[in-house]
Amino acid sequence: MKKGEIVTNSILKDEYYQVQFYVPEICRETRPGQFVHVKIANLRDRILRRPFSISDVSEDGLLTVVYKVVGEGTKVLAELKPGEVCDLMGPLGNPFSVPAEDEFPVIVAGGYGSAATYLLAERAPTKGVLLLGARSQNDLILTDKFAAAGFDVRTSTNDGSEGYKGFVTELIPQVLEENQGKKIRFYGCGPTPMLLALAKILQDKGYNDGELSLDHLMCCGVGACFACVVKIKDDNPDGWRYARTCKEGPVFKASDVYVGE
Amino acid sequence: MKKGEIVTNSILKDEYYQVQFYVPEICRETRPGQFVHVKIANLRDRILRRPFSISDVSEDGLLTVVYKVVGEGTKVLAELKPGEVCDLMGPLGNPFSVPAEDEFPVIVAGGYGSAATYLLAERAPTKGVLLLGARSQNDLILTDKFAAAGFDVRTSTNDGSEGYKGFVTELIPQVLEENQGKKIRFYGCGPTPMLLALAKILQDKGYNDGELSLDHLMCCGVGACFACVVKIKDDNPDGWRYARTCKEGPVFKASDVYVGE
Amino acid sequence: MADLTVDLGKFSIKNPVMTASGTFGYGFEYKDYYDLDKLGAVVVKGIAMKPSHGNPTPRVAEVSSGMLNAIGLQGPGVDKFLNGKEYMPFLRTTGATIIVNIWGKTIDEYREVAARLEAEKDGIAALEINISCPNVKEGGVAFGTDLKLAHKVVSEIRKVTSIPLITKLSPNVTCISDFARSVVDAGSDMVSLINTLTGMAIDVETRRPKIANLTGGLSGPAVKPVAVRMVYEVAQAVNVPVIGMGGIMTGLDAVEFLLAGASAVAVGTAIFVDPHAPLKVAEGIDEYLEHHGCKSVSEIIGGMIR
Amino acid sequence: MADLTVDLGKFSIKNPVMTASGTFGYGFEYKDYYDLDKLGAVVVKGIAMKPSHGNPTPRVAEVSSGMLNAIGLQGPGVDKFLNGKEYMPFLRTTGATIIVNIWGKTIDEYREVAARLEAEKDGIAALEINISCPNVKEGGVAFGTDLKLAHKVVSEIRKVTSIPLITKLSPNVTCISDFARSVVDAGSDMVSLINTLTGMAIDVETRRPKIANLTGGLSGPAVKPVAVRMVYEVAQAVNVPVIGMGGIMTGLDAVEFLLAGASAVAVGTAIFVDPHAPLKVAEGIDEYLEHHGCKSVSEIIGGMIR
Ligand SMILES: Cc1cc2nc3c(=O)[nH]c(=O)nc-3n(C[C@H](O)[C@H](O)[C@H](O)COP(=O)(O)OP(=O)(O)OC[C@H]3O[C@@H](n4cnc5c(N)ncnc54)[C@H](O)[C@@H]3O)c2cc1C
Ligand SMILES: Cc1cc2nc3c(=O)[nH]c(=O)nc-3n(C[C@H](O)[C@H](O)[C@H](O)COP(=O)(O)OP(=O)(O)OC[C@H]3O[C@@H](n4cnc5c(N)ncnc54)[C@H](O)[C@@H]3O)c2cc1C
Ligand SMILES: Cc1cc2nc3c(=O)[nH]c(=O)nc-3n(C[C@H](O)[C@H](O)[C@H](O)COP(=O)(O)O)c2cc1C
Ligand SMILES: Cc1cc2nc3c(=O)[nH]c(=O)nc-3n(C[C@H](O)[C@H](O)[C@H](O)COP(=O)(O)O)c2cc1C
Ligand code: FES
Ligand code: FES
Repeated sequence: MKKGEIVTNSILKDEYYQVQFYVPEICRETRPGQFVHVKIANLRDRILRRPFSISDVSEDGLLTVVYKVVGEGTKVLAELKPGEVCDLMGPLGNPFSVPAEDEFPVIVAGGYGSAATYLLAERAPTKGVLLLGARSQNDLILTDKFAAAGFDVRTSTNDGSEGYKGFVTELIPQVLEENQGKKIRFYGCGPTPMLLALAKILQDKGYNDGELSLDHLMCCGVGACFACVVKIKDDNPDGWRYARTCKEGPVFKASDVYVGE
Repeated sequence: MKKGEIVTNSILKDEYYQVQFYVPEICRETRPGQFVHVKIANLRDRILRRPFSISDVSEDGLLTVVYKVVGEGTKVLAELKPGEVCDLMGPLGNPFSVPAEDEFPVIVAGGYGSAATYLLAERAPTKGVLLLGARSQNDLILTDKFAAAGFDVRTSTNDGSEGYKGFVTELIPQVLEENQGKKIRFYGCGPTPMLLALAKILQDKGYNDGELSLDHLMCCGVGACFACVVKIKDDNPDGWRYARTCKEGPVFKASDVYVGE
Repeated sequence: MADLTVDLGKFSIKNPVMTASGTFGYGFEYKDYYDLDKLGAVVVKGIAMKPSHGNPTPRVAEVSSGMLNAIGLQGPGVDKFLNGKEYMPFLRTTGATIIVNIWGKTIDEYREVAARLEAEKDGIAALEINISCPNVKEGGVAFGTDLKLAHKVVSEIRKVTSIPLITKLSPNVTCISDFARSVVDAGSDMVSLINTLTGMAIDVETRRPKIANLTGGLSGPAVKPVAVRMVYEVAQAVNVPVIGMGGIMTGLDAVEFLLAGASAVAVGTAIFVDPHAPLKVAEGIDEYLEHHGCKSVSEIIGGMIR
Repeated sequence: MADLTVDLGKFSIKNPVMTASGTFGYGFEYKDYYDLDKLGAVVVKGIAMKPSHGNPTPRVAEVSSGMLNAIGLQGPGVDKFLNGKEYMPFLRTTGATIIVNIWGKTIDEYREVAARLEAEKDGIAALEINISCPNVKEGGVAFGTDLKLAHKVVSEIRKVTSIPLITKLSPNVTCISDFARSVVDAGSDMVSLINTLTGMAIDVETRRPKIANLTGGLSGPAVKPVAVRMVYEVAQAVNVPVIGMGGIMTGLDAVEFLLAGASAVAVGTAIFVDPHAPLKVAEGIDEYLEHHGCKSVSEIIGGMIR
């Protein structure tokens, strides 16, 4: 556990906020796709920690989290002022594998998925494509940051308020066509239904080295409580087992994700 | 209920703090000996209100409470900054009767009892004596304020660190002697054992118009829950009944206080 | 505004939010805060045949997200309740729906107090039989944790009164639905739950119990999950209206109880935090209904989707 | 520093603070946080004969001062537990006192898993029999809420093992002392309590239960008053060591349980807030003892003054 002093905390866009904690120890160890488990200060009668992907880390010890205000905890977090301190556990979880130089990364993200994959994009030696989907324009975040990192950003929204109107996975065929011959490697992070659809596509097309960040309601964050499980393929009679996303994930191989019922 | 914005909140002496709320509506109605029931902002998992005597009110709407940090609630209250807001119910409870011009008030107080009786001293047309007792010097508060209001202040401490060494009630005989011939009226506020001792003295000596502020752990503050009861004389076979200090008190006639087992 | 009226079979109430017995005194204490007829119903503190001192102090202790209490049913007794001006005579003037919570130390006492109220029942909408108060030595919880006694108390009361009966169930049992079925079988027109969970707190400095009575009843948000679960179980088990309570602080808390199958709710501990809580809870329910396009509160009762 | 050693009859532990089953995994998950032998004991998550998927998700929901869980006893099964390197083989290397929590769907399964562990009992200080998990459909809580079944499970296990037995009691009963007496009579060397209180929460937006399993077990500070009360009742009722738990977050919380009669305590939900919680609780007990001039923790066990 590390005490993380808040250095900045402000609106990023609409309901999305960005907070920076000063925690050099965590920053040093962070790999893309990992998360921190945060005990939000001043939470009244709520005792559990909240998990947030590490969106960025800086050399001078600032760890950035991008979060959407959805409930009690994030509401209180959004009210915290610089100087206030939260307790952070991390970096936790299995990271994404940073692509090799000859690999062309295609990141498929939804919701806060862009925050969870930014560090991956930044550290990728070859810059690729970000396919970012959301319900509507308000939920498309960090596109500028990805563009600045050299990624080709394409967006989709369910309501058509920005970019392609439809599901983000529908943008994949064109990317494949444009980048024929390249060693494409897929990464995904977003809502579970989107990731299951993506896993199916990748499994069908044989992109077995693809990596997906799956998560679920968390409690301990370290593998002890079995709250956070998702179905992962297994050779038992059922064909699947529940794997802990906090410890065995959140990043899983696309080929391991169980896409059946 | 009134929203009370904190205007000042700072250490008075040692573990005692003084907070001022801006609540003109309550100030206007307050009579000496009444209290406010405060929902302290930012209390984590504690939901009940805390009762505090109104120590002073000003014409420009400032209500002063003097409090000792004893537990979770008062600890959090001591951390609140000007601009933060608490919810106040009040003024609540039966007030002291302000003495008549020909009455010579003798206030016997212990602990925060001086805070609870200050407004009475201020409004008394004839200034009398304050007998203030405490465990030790650190707990003797507001003596200057009483002196400035024209009261003759005499102190006692259990450990002899200031004033007379012993119980405050032991100072009474001398005051009686010095003020023979005056129409002495007693007022008391402090820990229950002290008040029971005082009640016994007053009942024995026939000071039936004496008034004592008795209190107990409170919950609703308005007479609905029966949490806050003390024994008051009654003509039932037991000789006593439980009376609600928040509603029927906190100020009771000294002659009504049941001093038996 | 949605239609908040709730039909409780024997009578209707104008909105589903009552005060929980013991937390609103006899109504009189809150008369200057708002008109009592704005409430779904006023449920008064427990009334017995005789006046009663109640328990020694301290009677309450604060705990995480709640409180313990062992008031011990201090009260004026039924005669004073019927005649004292701040009790029933006052309540009759308010126009509010009045529910009288009753208790006794023996089955005879329960029956007698019910009979006395039957004789002067003008203005009394229902009796709530408290067989579940954990804080009185004799009677009380013994009736609420013994199936046969629970049945007996209710059927004896049923014999002497035609006033609608609500039986208030104890959560300190292995299977609360058994109790619900039993008291309905004995003639109870409704059930209410939960009363408090028996708990204890110790002052580590003095090493003494924080409640003079040793144990006290836990109420407030801490008990809400247990209360919602029990209301759900009971609503599945019996065909009479269920009045749900336990930790309701907001309109959305109340909605949870309604979705679980309660026809009405009561607000208790929240009143100590904010005397207006029952009215705010009713407003919160209304907002929820509007937001979800419901015309009437009855649309969501038992509406949980499995 | 005071003497924190606690004598549990069949064995001693170096301090009175254990981890509560199901909240500390198999110890392995926390090995990088501190040396496990600093704990009074490590109580592992429930082990059954067969591997088990556990319940569908969502399995947890946060509530006021606590949480609901219905993990449903996901686990590796006893073979993997005995042989998989991150389970018992790892635990044997830590030097910690290890208590293995067990469960089954039938009495046979309980007996079989106990027999398997008996056969490889090296490094196992005790078995904790979970007859009280409210989150598995078959078995589990049925045993914990039925006096005869509770007795039967424990006496069958007693026949096949000499490992000290701790029976973990359910709080979802009318009289927990009856269960304590019954399992002690059946051969249990100790009892532990409380397991979780059955509760429910509903998402008012989706109108669905927040826990896929419908109900879940309530734990955390919200249950502490109920837990302290039950520990007190049980400590009065039986003459074996009582292990108390339910909402312990600090050393002073633990002291309440010790004063109520617990010989040791377990810390559960608090571990999710702070993995170091069990160690901090032990330190807090030590500070309390020093502050009160006690040389040994045994001086305060059952030390509540009435
Ligand atoms: C590995 C991981 C990484 C995440 N990264 C981000 C991120 O970068 N940005 C972001 O905005 N959100 C992220 N989330 C989701 C974030 O944890 C939740 O939005 C947050 O916990 C909601 O807390 P709350 O108190 O506002 O909501 P409430 O609904 O009041 O929370 C109640 C409880 O449910 C849990 N909870 C609620 N929603 C979720 C959820 N979607 N996932 C997990 N737990 C939830 C809370 O932690 C808390 O225990 C991540 C979740 C996981 C598991
Ligand atoms: C009518 C009245 C007037 C008071 N006036 C003052 C005053 O002017 N200055 C002052 O310092 N104190 C006063 N007190 C005492 C004050 O209410 C308590 O010190 C305060 O509630 C402690 O809260 P806490 O959260 O810090 O303590 P905790 O011990 O954490 O509180 C736990 C619970 O116990 C209650 N409680 C604890 N101690 C007392 C107590 N002595 N009296 C009543 N309730 C208590 C709290 O309200 C809370 O519900 C007064 C009490 C009453 C009844
Ligand atoms: C101080 C207090 C006194 C109570 N007195 C009674 C009572 O006299 N009769 C009764 O049936 N219930 C009594 N109760 C129980 C409440 O009516 C209610 O069932 C319980 O508090 C749960 O609701 P809540 O969490 O909203 O308070 C009392 C509760 C409290 C807190
Ligand atoms: C997530 C979770 C999983 C649990 N799993 C088990 C279990 O496998 N076996 C068991 O006997 N108790 C289990 N429990 C109950 C705890 O061991 C403990 O009895 C209960 O949580 C009360 O303690 P606490 O309030 O400190 O958490 C579990 C509790 C939680 C919160
Ligand atoms: S959150 Fe506890 S195992 Fe993942
Ligand atoms: S505090 Fe409720 S009656 Fe006095």
